[in-house]
Amino acid sequence: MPLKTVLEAVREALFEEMRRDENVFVLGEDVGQRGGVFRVTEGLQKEFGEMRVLDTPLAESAIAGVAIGAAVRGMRPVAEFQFADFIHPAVEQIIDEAARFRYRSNNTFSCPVVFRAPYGGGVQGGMYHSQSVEAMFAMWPGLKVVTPSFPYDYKGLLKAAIRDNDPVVFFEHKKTYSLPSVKQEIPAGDYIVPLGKAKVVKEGTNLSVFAYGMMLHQSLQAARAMEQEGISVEVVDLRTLRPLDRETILNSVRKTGRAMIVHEANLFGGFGGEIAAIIAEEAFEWLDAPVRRLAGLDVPGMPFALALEEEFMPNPTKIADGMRQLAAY
Amino acid sequence: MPLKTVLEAVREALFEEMRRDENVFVLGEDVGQRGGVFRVTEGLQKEFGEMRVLDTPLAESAIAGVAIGAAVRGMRPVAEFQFADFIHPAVEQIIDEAARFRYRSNNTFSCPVVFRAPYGGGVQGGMYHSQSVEAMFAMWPGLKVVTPSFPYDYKGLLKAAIRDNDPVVFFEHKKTYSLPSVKQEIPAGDYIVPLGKAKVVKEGTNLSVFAYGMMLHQSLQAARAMEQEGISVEVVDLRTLRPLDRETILNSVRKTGRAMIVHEANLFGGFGGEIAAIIAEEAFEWLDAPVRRLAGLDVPGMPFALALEEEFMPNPTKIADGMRQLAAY
Amino acid sequence: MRSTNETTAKDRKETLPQPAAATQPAVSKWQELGISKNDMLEMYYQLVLARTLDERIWLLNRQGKTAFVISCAGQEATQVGFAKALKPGYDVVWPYYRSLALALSMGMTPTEVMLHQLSKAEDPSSGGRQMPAHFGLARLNMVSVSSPVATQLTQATGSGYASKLKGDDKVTYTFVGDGGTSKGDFHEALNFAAIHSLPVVFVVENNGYAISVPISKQMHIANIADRATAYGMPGVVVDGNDLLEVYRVACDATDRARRGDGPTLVEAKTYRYRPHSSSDDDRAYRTKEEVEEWRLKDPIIGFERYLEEHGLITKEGEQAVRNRAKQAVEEAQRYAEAAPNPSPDTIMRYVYAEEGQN
Amino acid sequence: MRSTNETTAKDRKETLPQPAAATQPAVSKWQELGISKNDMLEMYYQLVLARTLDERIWLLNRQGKTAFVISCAGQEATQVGFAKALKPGYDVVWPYYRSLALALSMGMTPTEVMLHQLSKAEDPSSGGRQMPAHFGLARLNMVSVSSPVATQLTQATGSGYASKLKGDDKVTYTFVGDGGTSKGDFHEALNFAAIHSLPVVFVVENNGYAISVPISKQMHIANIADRATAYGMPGVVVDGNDLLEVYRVACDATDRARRGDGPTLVEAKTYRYRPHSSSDDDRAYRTKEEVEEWRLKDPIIGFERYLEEHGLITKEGEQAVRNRAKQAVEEAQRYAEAAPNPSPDTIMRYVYAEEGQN
Ligand SMILES: Cc1ncc(C[n+]2csc(CCOP(=O)(O)OP(=O)(O)O)c2C)c(N)n1
Ligand SMILES: Cc1ncc(C[n+]2csc(CCOP(=O)(O)OP(=O)(O)O)c2C)c(N)n1
Ligand SMILES: [Mg+2]
Ligand SMILES: [Mg+2]
Repeated sequence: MPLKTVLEAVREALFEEMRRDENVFVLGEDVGQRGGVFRVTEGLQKEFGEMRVLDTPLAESAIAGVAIGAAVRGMRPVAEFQFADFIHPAVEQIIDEAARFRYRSNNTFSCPVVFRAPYGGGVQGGMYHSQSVEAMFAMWPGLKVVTPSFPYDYKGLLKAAIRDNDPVVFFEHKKTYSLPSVKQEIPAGDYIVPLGKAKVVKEGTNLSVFAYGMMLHQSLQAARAMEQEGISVEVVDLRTLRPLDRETILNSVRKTGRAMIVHEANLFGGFGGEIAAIIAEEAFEWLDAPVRRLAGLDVPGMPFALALEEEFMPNPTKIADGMRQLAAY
Repeated sequence: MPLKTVLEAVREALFEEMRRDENVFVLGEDVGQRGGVFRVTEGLQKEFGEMRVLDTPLAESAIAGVAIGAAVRGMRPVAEFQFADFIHPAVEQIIDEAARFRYRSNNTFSCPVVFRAPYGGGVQGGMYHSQSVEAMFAMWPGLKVVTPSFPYDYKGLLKAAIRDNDPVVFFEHKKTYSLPSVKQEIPAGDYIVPLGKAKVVKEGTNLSVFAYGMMLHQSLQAARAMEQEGISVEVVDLRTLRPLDRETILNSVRKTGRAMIVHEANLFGGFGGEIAAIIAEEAFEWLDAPVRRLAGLDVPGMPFALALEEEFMPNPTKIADGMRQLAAY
Repeated sequence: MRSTNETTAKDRKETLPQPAAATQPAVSKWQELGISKNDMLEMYYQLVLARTLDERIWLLNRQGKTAFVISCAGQEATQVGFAKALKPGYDVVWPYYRSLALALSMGMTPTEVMLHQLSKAEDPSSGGRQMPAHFGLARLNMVSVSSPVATQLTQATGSGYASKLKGDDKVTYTFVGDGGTSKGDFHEALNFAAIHSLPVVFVVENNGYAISVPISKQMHIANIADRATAYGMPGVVVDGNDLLEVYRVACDATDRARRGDGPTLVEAKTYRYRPHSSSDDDRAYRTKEEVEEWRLKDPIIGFERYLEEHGLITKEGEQAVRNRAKQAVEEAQRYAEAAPNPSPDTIMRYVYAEEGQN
Repeated sequence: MRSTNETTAKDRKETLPQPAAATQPAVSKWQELGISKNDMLEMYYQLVLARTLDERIWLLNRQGKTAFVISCAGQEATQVGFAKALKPGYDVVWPYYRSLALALSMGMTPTEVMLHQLSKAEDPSSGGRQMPAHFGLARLNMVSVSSPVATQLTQATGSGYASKLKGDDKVTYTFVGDGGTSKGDFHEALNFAAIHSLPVVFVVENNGYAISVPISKQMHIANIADRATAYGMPGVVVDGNDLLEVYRVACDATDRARRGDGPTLVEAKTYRYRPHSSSDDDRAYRTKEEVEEWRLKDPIIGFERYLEEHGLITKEGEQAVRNRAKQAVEEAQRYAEAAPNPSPDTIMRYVYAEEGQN
């Protein structure tokens, strides 16, 4: 099996799902002729035509609304927001409409739509091309929110998202799109990774780290380095933020007694708070140390200048420091 | 001093600030001739005219954008969203624009605007007139987020918000607007309650409760009832969610050893997670019991039918139960 | 209702004379439009039923039996006219909270409306979860209404796009108030629909106010329909109180959409008689005189007069229709009042699909 | 620059002949527009400077010295024409990321641009916090640019409203691409500005594409300016590559706004020569031939020819201007390259006002 990048995994899932089900279609800015600004949708329009791979006007609320309307009619739209930063104009459609169709109609209407959005920084994207906005969506019942880390999961989870009967916000960390170190062997054919399941990607006994996206990879790197220092770190790839796999999280903390959460989004009000709160409430008796969060700095957007961007970001060194401190507590 | 309602306190702050500073102006749907759908702005247009009390078209993104543009020009706009539920179309303007002007321009531009929004339920407003969306804004650096509970604070904090040099989202719990039990004596003249300071509204020794808005009042009621059962509950009115007064929160928990957070917004991903995470991390050594969160149910909006609305909501009985359990832990 | 509509819609193209014929004095307008006498009377019944039901709901509100009312009184002709032009259960409708008369004439029963109004477990629109007037009925392809204004517009566009992808000839209709046209969604939806020539009919029920805000503070133009030129689609102004004119315009827009010629923007000028909702007091922003003036143009009285003048109904016939409506409303109320409230146990259901469901 | 502009703006009404006079052969257009020879040459310099600086920046990008470029090449005439019609530092400008030529001709120095492009601590637009081309300069009332498209439009409307509240006669200008006109903000901003007759000039730089999406997939109309009728304001199409025409239109819109007659929508038809940005590859969506065709209409060459034909410049004069621009760019680069990067210590500053600050 050839090694594939995250980007190839996402693209493969789209190709396969569009072939499998003619109700699946893709829409967004520049997704057609251009193949997406990241080239994720490259080749799709050639195979499936302009109707099923639709270049939209620059209008995010319409991208969401049109996708929702088509989903209510039984289609399976996959709407792309060019950057997660630009999903904001569609917030009303996503949280008031997509997330509520089933509940508000007492199960007589549903809205099986996927919203894809490249997120995250470390690519000198500056204040408006680096945002991690997962917490803003994970807080809404009715939505599912997916943040894979590995190519295998990107493909399997995107397929699951497209087949899911409820709306899914699918975040793709743009820095990992083509990162060679993140490549993985993935099967060419059909497989599903179920939504809502976290995965222990490295077992350990001294402390547990919970992460997703780029930070999962950096945590893993730090965790491996810790081995040499005799600190055994368990790393859990959350994969889905909503529904959150509480069981896997709590099992891990109950085993190690120490928990650390890493994300790139800024700390205060970020998704880490929810995980920390769950652990603090439900694994209280097992905790040997305070639950620690490591996250992006609390500034209004990741700055552009390299020196500032680096300062903003968690990284393997900062994560390793955190691990040491936590293990030593 | 006469007893005043929350609504009267907000209105009084607006009158006084508009008299004090001619740069202050009010805009929103129905705020002028109609005096607001809740009558908060009643009488303003008569005194200050149509220009300074402006009925806008139904266009929330424009309400925010126009306010921001005027603020950048040195005005002090107070923009009203008719219901917090309808702030969503303005999310891009509020978090990408207002919150970032100062930071992105390295302090050469600023955006002193206040966004007011009535939030919360228990008024049979149904799925779209009951939302508590504070977590969605409290997570963004650059914004300040205020959620008062008492008339005195509503007036003093709104004045502070208007005079603040940065953007403030000011949430008003609509159920408390005219609630007789929430009336308070407040001075007619000028005073300020500083942003960013929580307040211990009832001292206690067995456990600490953190809340705001309607839930603060219900927590207080439950806390008083607990006295008869010999449980001494400290109640902290958070007042401002961002910047959050960590000191007051941590002091209280370090004293009581037990913490409970109550909010009306749904639990998962709600603001309670942030408070719980802070306590779990920084008061770990002092905790005698898990940090407990009590919140609205995780459904996509508060249902309309009374029986369902009641089921959704925390209330003094449920809060009292929580207190008992926590005290007994 | 449904079969009548379908026949009409099918036969329309053949039976409808060309516009020029409209000046021929020998044929009355209703005949010219290809409406049967029965259908004329049925439309009259729908107007009366909507008004009767609406009034009863206000009464229930005053009696404390229902917490919230928002009403279509004054706007019935626009809604009944469009309902007659579309095929309920085949075409797709994205209504709004003032679409009571539309819902009824599409085939929602008064009992279904009452169950919704009283937030009963059996409420087919929302199981008591939504505010009253947030209609939705799957069997009619009438999509669940939400409260945020104008969100339905891009969704209707998406429905039109779905039809194009599926290759069906369904027409999608969506309804919005004048206020809703100020929101960005209006722009984004119409633009998108025009680009792809989608089979969508956008209907603006211009009742002169967005709650208290009059048109003059909402826009600097005389006709909302003129905005159609900004998208490259036809825009039509119609007297929303003139049922037959509405029907004519609705048929034209429908035909255009069904033929694949693309979307139309229709502006129906009308008025609401009631305050914005039971929470509103309209005396703060409009005069009694203004309301009275519009009351003189009541679409129901206008249609009654037309029926009389054309010998289609007698005074006794009218009374019979009113009685029929009253009886339907009373039965609906009786049934709905006796129906059980939603059980608190159900609150967590349907956040997501249950095992094995769509 | 500033004082020149102010004089022109003040004198314009008196010196400008009425449209009919435009056909008089005796007076050339530049004289008719009341532009001095010096100003003609200064505008030429600004065109050349913008292009020279832009080209240098692309070079720096290829050399790995700057991570991101987004350029105004091809659109300079539109921007220089508007800059000439407004009063920098008095009027208020909400630009966008393609506004390099505008910024320069308003008075931003090449060094300030370079400091921004290289994300240095001294970068006056953002202190290195924003991507390049996110201009902003307080002393010029040129407001900080963000990346989300079209958010500036309602803000400019708010600025116009501020002027009305303050009773000043400042005009607010805002610039946006064709792509940005599809977003709801466009609709909401223009509608609001029209209702209140605000002194705002909305300028659309229509370069035919929103990244890869051509106009035909963005809208179903021929001219974006036609959208003005949907709001009740004048809409003007202008050849964006014709500096003098742009200036004429900009003056008209400015006068109208300054007089209190309200907003104008101007659509300048133009083209970008470069890919959307340094991250783009335009060969995926447009042909070399198309780019070449537009290269023939290069606004700088066009203006050069005009200057020559009217005896305002010689070939040597042109070379001197080019040299001057090159020198300015080189100095700017030298200074900026040597300037320090932002210190990581500063990252937490200015999230909120610091003690005692505004
Ligand atoms: C996005 C949004 N903003 C505000 C509101 C509050 N609101 C409900 S109806 C309404 C006025 C709507 O007026 P119009 O569109 O003319 O419809 P009408 O009620 O007159 O039929 C307003 C402001 C809302 N429901 N949604
Ligand atoms: C709200 C939003 N959506 C998407 C983007 C990504 N994006 C940046 S520029 C652009 C195209 C803009 O085209 P246009 O408005 O025509 O301006 P041009 O670049 O052609 O001058 C897009 C889609 C963005 N910055 N903001
Ligand atoms: Mg209206
Ligand atoms: Mg463009």
